[in-house]
Amino acid sequence: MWPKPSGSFIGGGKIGPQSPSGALSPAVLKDLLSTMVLIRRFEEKIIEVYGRQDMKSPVHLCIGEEAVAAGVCAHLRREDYIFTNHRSHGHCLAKGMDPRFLYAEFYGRVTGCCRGKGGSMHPAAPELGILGTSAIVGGGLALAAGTALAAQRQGDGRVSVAFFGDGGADEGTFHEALNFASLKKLPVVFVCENNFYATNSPLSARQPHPDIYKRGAGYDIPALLLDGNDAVDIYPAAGEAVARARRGEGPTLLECRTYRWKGHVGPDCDTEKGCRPKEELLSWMEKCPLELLKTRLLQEGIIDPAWYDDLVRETDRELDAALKFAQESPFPDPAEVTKHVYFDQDT
Amino acid sequence: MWPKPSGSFIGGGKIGPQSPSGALSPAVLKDLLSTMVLIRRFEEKIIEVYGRQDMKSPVHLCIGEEAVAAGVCAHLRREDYIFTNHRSHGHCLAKGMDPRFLYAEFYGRVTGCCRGKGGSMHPAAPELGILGTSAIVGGGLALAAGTALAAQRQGDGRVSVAFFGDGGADEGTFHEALNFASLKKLPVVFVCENNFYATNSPLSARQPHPDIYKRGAGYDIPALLLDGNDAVDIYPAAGEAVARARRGEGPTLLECRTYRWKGHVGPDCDTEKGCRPKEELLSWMEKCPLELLKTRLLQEGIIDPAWYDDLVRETDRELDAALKFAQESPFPDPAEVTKHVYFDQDT
Amino acid sequence: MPWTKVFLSEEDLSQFPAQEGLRSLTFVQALREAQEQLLEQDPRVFLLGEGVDDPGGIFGSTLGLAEKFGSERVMDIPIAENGLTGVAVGAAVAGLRPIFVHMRMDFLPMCMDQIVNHAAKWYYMSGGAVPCPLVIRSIIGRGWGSAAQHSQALHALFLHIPGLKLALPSTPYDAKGLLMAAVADGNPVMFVEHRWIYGSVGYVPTEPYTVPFGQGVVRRPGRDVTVVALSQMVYEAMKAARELDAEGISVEVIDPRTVKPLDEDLVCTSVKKTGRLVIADVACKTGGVGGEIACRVVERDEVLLKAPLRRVNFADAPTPCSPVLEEAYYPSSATIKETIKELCRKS
Amino acid sequence: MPWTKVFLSEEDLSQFPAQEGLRSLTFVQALREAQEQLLEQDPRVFLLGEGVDDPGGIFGSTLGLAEKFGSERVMDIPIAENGLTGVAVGAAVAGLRPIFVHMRMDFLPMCMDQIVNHAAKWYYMSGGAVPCPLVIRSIIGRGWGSAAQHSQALHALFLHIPGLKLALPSTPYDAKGLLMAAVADGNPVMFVEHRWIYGSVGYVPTEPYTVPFGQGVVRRPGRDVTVVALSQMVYEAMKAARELDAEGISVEVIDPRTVKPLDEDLVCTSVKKTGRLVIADVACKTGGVGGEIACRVVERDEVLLKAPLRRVNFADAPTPCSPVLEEAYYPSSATIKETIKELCRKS
Ligand SMILES: Cc1ncc(C[n+]2csc(CCOP(=O)(O)OP(=O)(O)O)c2C)c(N)n1
Ligand SMILES: Cc1ncc(C[n+]2csc(CCOP(=O)(O)OP(=O)(O)O)c2C)c(N)n1
Ligand SMILES: [Mg+2]
Ligand SMILES: [Mg+2]
Repeated sequence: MWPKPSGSFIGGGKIGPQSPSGALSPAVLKDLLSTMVLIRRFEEKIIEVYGRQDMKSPVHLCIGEEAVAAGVCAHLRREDYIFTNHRSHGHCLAKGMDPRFLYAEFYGRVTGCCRGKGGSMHPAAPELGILGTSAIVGGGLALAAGTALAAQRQGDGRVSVAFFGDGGADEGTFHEALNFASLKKLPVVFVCENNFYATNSPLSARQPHPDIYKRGAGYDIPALLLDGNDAVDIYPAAGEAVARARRGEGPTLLECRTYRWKGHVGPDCDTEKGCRPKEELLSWMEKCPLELLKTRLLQEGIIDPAWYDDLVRETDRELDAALKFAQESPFPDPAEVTKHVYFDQDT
Repeated sequence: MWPKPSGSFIGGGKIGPQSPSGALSPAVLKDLLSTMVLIRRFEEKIIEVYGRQDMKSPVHLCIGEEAVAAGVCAHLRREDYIFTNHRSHGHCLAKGMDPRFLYAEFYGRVTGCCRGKGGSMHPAAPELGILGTSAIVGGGLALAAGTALAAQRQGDGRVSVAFFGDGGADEGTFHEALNFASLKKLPVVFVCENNFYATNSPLSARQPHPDIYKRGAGYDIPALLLDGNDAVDIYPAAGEAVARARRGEGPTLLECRTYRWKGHVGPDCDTEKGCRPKEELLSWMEKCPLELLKTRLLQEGIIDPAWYDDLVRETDRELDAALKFAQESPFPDPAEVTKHVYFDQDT
Repeated sequence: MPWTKVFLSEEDLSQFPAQEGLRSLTFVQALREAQEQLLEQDPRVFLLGEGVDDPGGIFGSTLGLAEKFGSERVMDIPIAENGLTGVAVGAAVAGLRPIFVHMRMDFLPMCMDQIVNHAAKWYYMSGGAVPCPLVIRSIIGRGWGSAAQHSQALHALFLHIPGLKLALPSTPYDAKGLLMAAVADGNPVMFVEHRWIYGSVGYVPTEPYTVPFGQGVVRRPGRDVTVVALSQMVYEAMKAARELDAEGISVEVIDPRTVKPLDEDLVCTSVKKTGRLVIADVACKTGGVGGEIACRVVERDEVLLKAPLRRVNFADAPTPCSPVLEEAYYPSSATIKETIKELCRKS
Repeated sequence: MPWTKVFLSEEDLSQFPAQEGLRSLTFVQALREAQEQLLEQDPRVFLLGEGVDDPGGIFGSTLGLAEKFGSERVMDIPIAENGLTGVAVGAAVAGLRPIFVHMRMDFLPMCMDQIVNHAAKWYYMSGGAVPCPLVIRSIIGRGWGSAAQHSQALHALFLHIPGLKLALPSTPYDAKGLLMAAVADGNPVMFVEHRWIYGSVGYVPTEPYTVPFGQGVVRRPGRDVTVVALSQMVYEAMKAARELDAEGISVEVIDPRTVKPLDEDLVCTSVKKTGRLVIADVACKTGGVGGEIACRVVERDEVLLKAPLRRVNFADAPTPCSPVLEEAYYPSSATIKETIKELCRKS
């Protein structure tokens, strides 16, 4: 493997220097932590129930990567667009999705965000700018360029964000989307969650070097390398990237180095299966994004342990209610299997 | 449009400095000129006959771009692989193809290099390492990586060259092929003939900047910007690129800036049709690659006018004979239309 | 109704009793007018494609539109079919109405991922939350020796993909009406145009109008044989029918206009009357759309076919270049005529 | 012949009179053994695909091969399907024998360009000069709620492309024999495997052997109805047939094994006997391979069908996630049984 990701700040173009953590307001820091706790607990509850084999949707957990979704989405307006991928939970929650409609979707219920048709890989919430989700690797980059084009045309000031993995950067659509976005100066932010693996395939087996952000220069796209486990590293950089987009200055590429704790898919850890070296996982777990931020806020006196306990308790209460809602929701009518194949004006 | 291409030597990686023109032996310089004259006259004869409407294959002429094919192929062995594209004539001739089999192919005769099945866009001459030709933009880059992989496996020391246009660099396969070639350190040279247009679409309408070679850095691929009209600029750089490949040091990207004199397809000039500014064409015609080299060799006393006249006369004699051969060759049996759809062991 | 009439020639048209206020246009003029009116009446509509703004104007079908509506709404694009289709999908799900233009259907395999995995499934995956109103125009029909990669008709591939609609207009009236219907439809529509009939003439209303999907037309009533003909084959079938009249064979020519949805009843009613079915398509036979049309007939409880089925198609081979082989490759009115006579001799 | 027998269960197998030296393997073991022997006996053969070397070993089908033959001959690749297919095509035309493995057929739309425009046409375009011996394994059949982008069967798309062959093995014996035949064939072969029958058992010879393309098998003789079943549907058809025996309906089950080439005579001979035809495929109905099989029957001069045709397929919709909708989406032995009974009631 390559040297551990550094938060060092090398870009393919100019972009305002990163704010020091101190520059973030307590409110912002607390929101970031709350979002990350929501994502973490949301997925831990999936792990709890998954063994019952009644949540019949493949789940790609993002535990260990929560800081990216939180740090980026914190800057987005309700109407801004995001395209997530197969590993969708964190991005959807950070964008404001109601956990009830996600859980219900994973349970295949008609109350789910896609009426049970999409499952965990294809969440949609148009009212939140989540127009749907592609689980085709790299699929979302071009789609985000497309919504950005629409926003540019309509002058509605919306920003589009594409979340994709290091695997997504393997695909030709990465090249085609970045080239077009730069050509048209589209209001889009490309957020690469580089967790060094695509399923069990290490980045070193797929790309000649680990520095995905370096590809930005070829397109005249400012690119940043960020510590994907440190929300305080991500937040200001993402803020500037989103601001650039809103100012009409074009796309930005953010490479966030992070690591997935669970297997590619499902609730289990995969190091036993020999998919990844155990030490590698452990070394990354030491820099848990939640712990990192929580400790910092405790040290800086922005929160106290009680606040955090309340946060977790509140979050759990909400999530338990959401799970209950999902589990008690009805399944779709089997006849719906052939519904929604074609959009019909008249209905 | 962007500033005129300069031969300046900026690379995405290290590669030995370009030899001064003087460093090229008279023999080499004469060979380069002969190849370029062959290509030029080969296509000028197509223009002469095309009006008769019996050469029923679309022809993409490379007049004005001859230096690239000549400068690169001069370094290739008979068994080295090249993948050309829809604009194939120059590359095939420079690699050593017999004009008879090209003309015959364009005339749809059974004596053609593809028995009349391929036409001008799909020439093949396996014995010369031309395993076939794709006219799908960007198609050849991945194929060249594939033959390079085969050569690497078989340890036969063969080098593969992919010729593609600035339009080819638009395609995702550019990204996928360069990434893979660098990852595996494949013996391949990517030669981009940047003539600033894809059909009638200017590069400025397709890419954010004209510096295609700058994309190399993102893949750790040494990349060079070359004056595509100056064989003396191309030859040593191509030599080093081919040598690197043969030494097992991996791929090189060469961006050769040049210009096509004729329309995208067919024998006519397209400036009247308003496809490109006339002045632009004229300014490029002033730096005609043939004139450039011819004048230099005359000035340096390497050739005299008589030598050049003989060269042209000899070339014309060969090409006229080739045309005659093609025109007098039989058409394939109509029954061949369903032949060669499937390879059959037993035949 | 003049609208449903097929005119085989200018004279043919002039012989038709001219009616008040009936205007005749060519197929390509009708396409151009449809797009012009769509661009005028709906700000969400825009065209994108390689060369949509160039002097040729996609064989004339977009001529002058860039000048009139600007390069934003008639947008030339990089040669990156999959990525740009993704951009179009993104724009469509964000509320725009893109019309993607491909000069050749051969380039659609480049963007199958975005068409098949994204556009076609978007509305369904999102549980009916987000439609994808994308129209993809693609042109079929060879030029001079276009050969294997520049002359394919691949509409059968899209017939198999749920979520896509498929239109193949044959007359100027349908070209305009179906294209306007396609854009209004709200689903991804594959709109397939045959170059050889771009010059065909017919009555076309000046005002905007739509031709409903799923309604075929009896182009010519007959008693003995039903010919279901698509696109350019409608003209070949009409010629054959006209000639066979003299020989006392009465041919009914049916033009489904859209293959998905398919006007199954129209076909079955005709076959019930004639007992004989010939399906003439502008593509290769094996695995083509003829198979589906045939199934709809033989799946009827009532036995309709009293004679063996016949399909008239291209040879099951890639397209050859040589004129001699092209001649053998493409079917014509003569092929249809022979097929019909052979059928009638049989039963 | 034990080779042609389908075993519905382990007991089923044990009940079969064991013969000397007959060894039973599962479908996936047979695939693995075929590849192991191919890699052993032919240095030109190599495997490439996303995750071919990972602990899961493509559902077990490549397990341990990377360890045994090294990462060069069992090569993990970047997630760049089109580019890597191009690499495989390049390697194939240069003389290697690549086997490209896709964990899901849904990813083939990514590489349609290289399959359809390159691999399929290469031999033809080159006038028979250069064959393209490429085998593409792709796996169909959903896992848990895999939904629209991870459960498609798209073999019908490839049936329509001249130059491609198409195999869908149903038994362990055929899995090994057809795969070895595919690699020996010398043409591009689409090899489609259904996950749900990976565990099916049957006799498989230890030594290498091939099963000829274009030879179907009567899996079960019958008088009343012919069921042409593909891949996993063979098992469903056998179950249905077994049950219908009790009800006095005699079903003949035919497994074509390869759809291109298709054993037309076997199908027609059977239908001539039974007069009834049901085609059971593992894909959507409209535009599927059933249409072609049906045409081959109704194109016969002699009228073979005495009852309406029936097709058993997935619903004509993208794949839903919810278990309730999946249940409604996929056909089973019950569907086939009902279809057959309905047919027999009719005529
Ligand atoms: C085009 C395509 N190829 C393969 C797959 C199978 N697949 C699903 S996720 C995945 C790995 C993606 O890795 P990455 O983009 O790094 O995201 P991560 O899972 O690491 O978050 C693969 C190969 C797919 N969904 N789409
Ligand atoms: C995938 C694909 N898209 C479009 C085309 C149509 N086409 C043929 S040549 C060409 C322009 C290619 O431009 P470039 O690569 O710069 O080569 P040049 O013609 O300038 O030498 C295009 C768009 C094609 N052949 N393949
Ligand atoms: Mg990853
Ligand atoms: Mg060019």
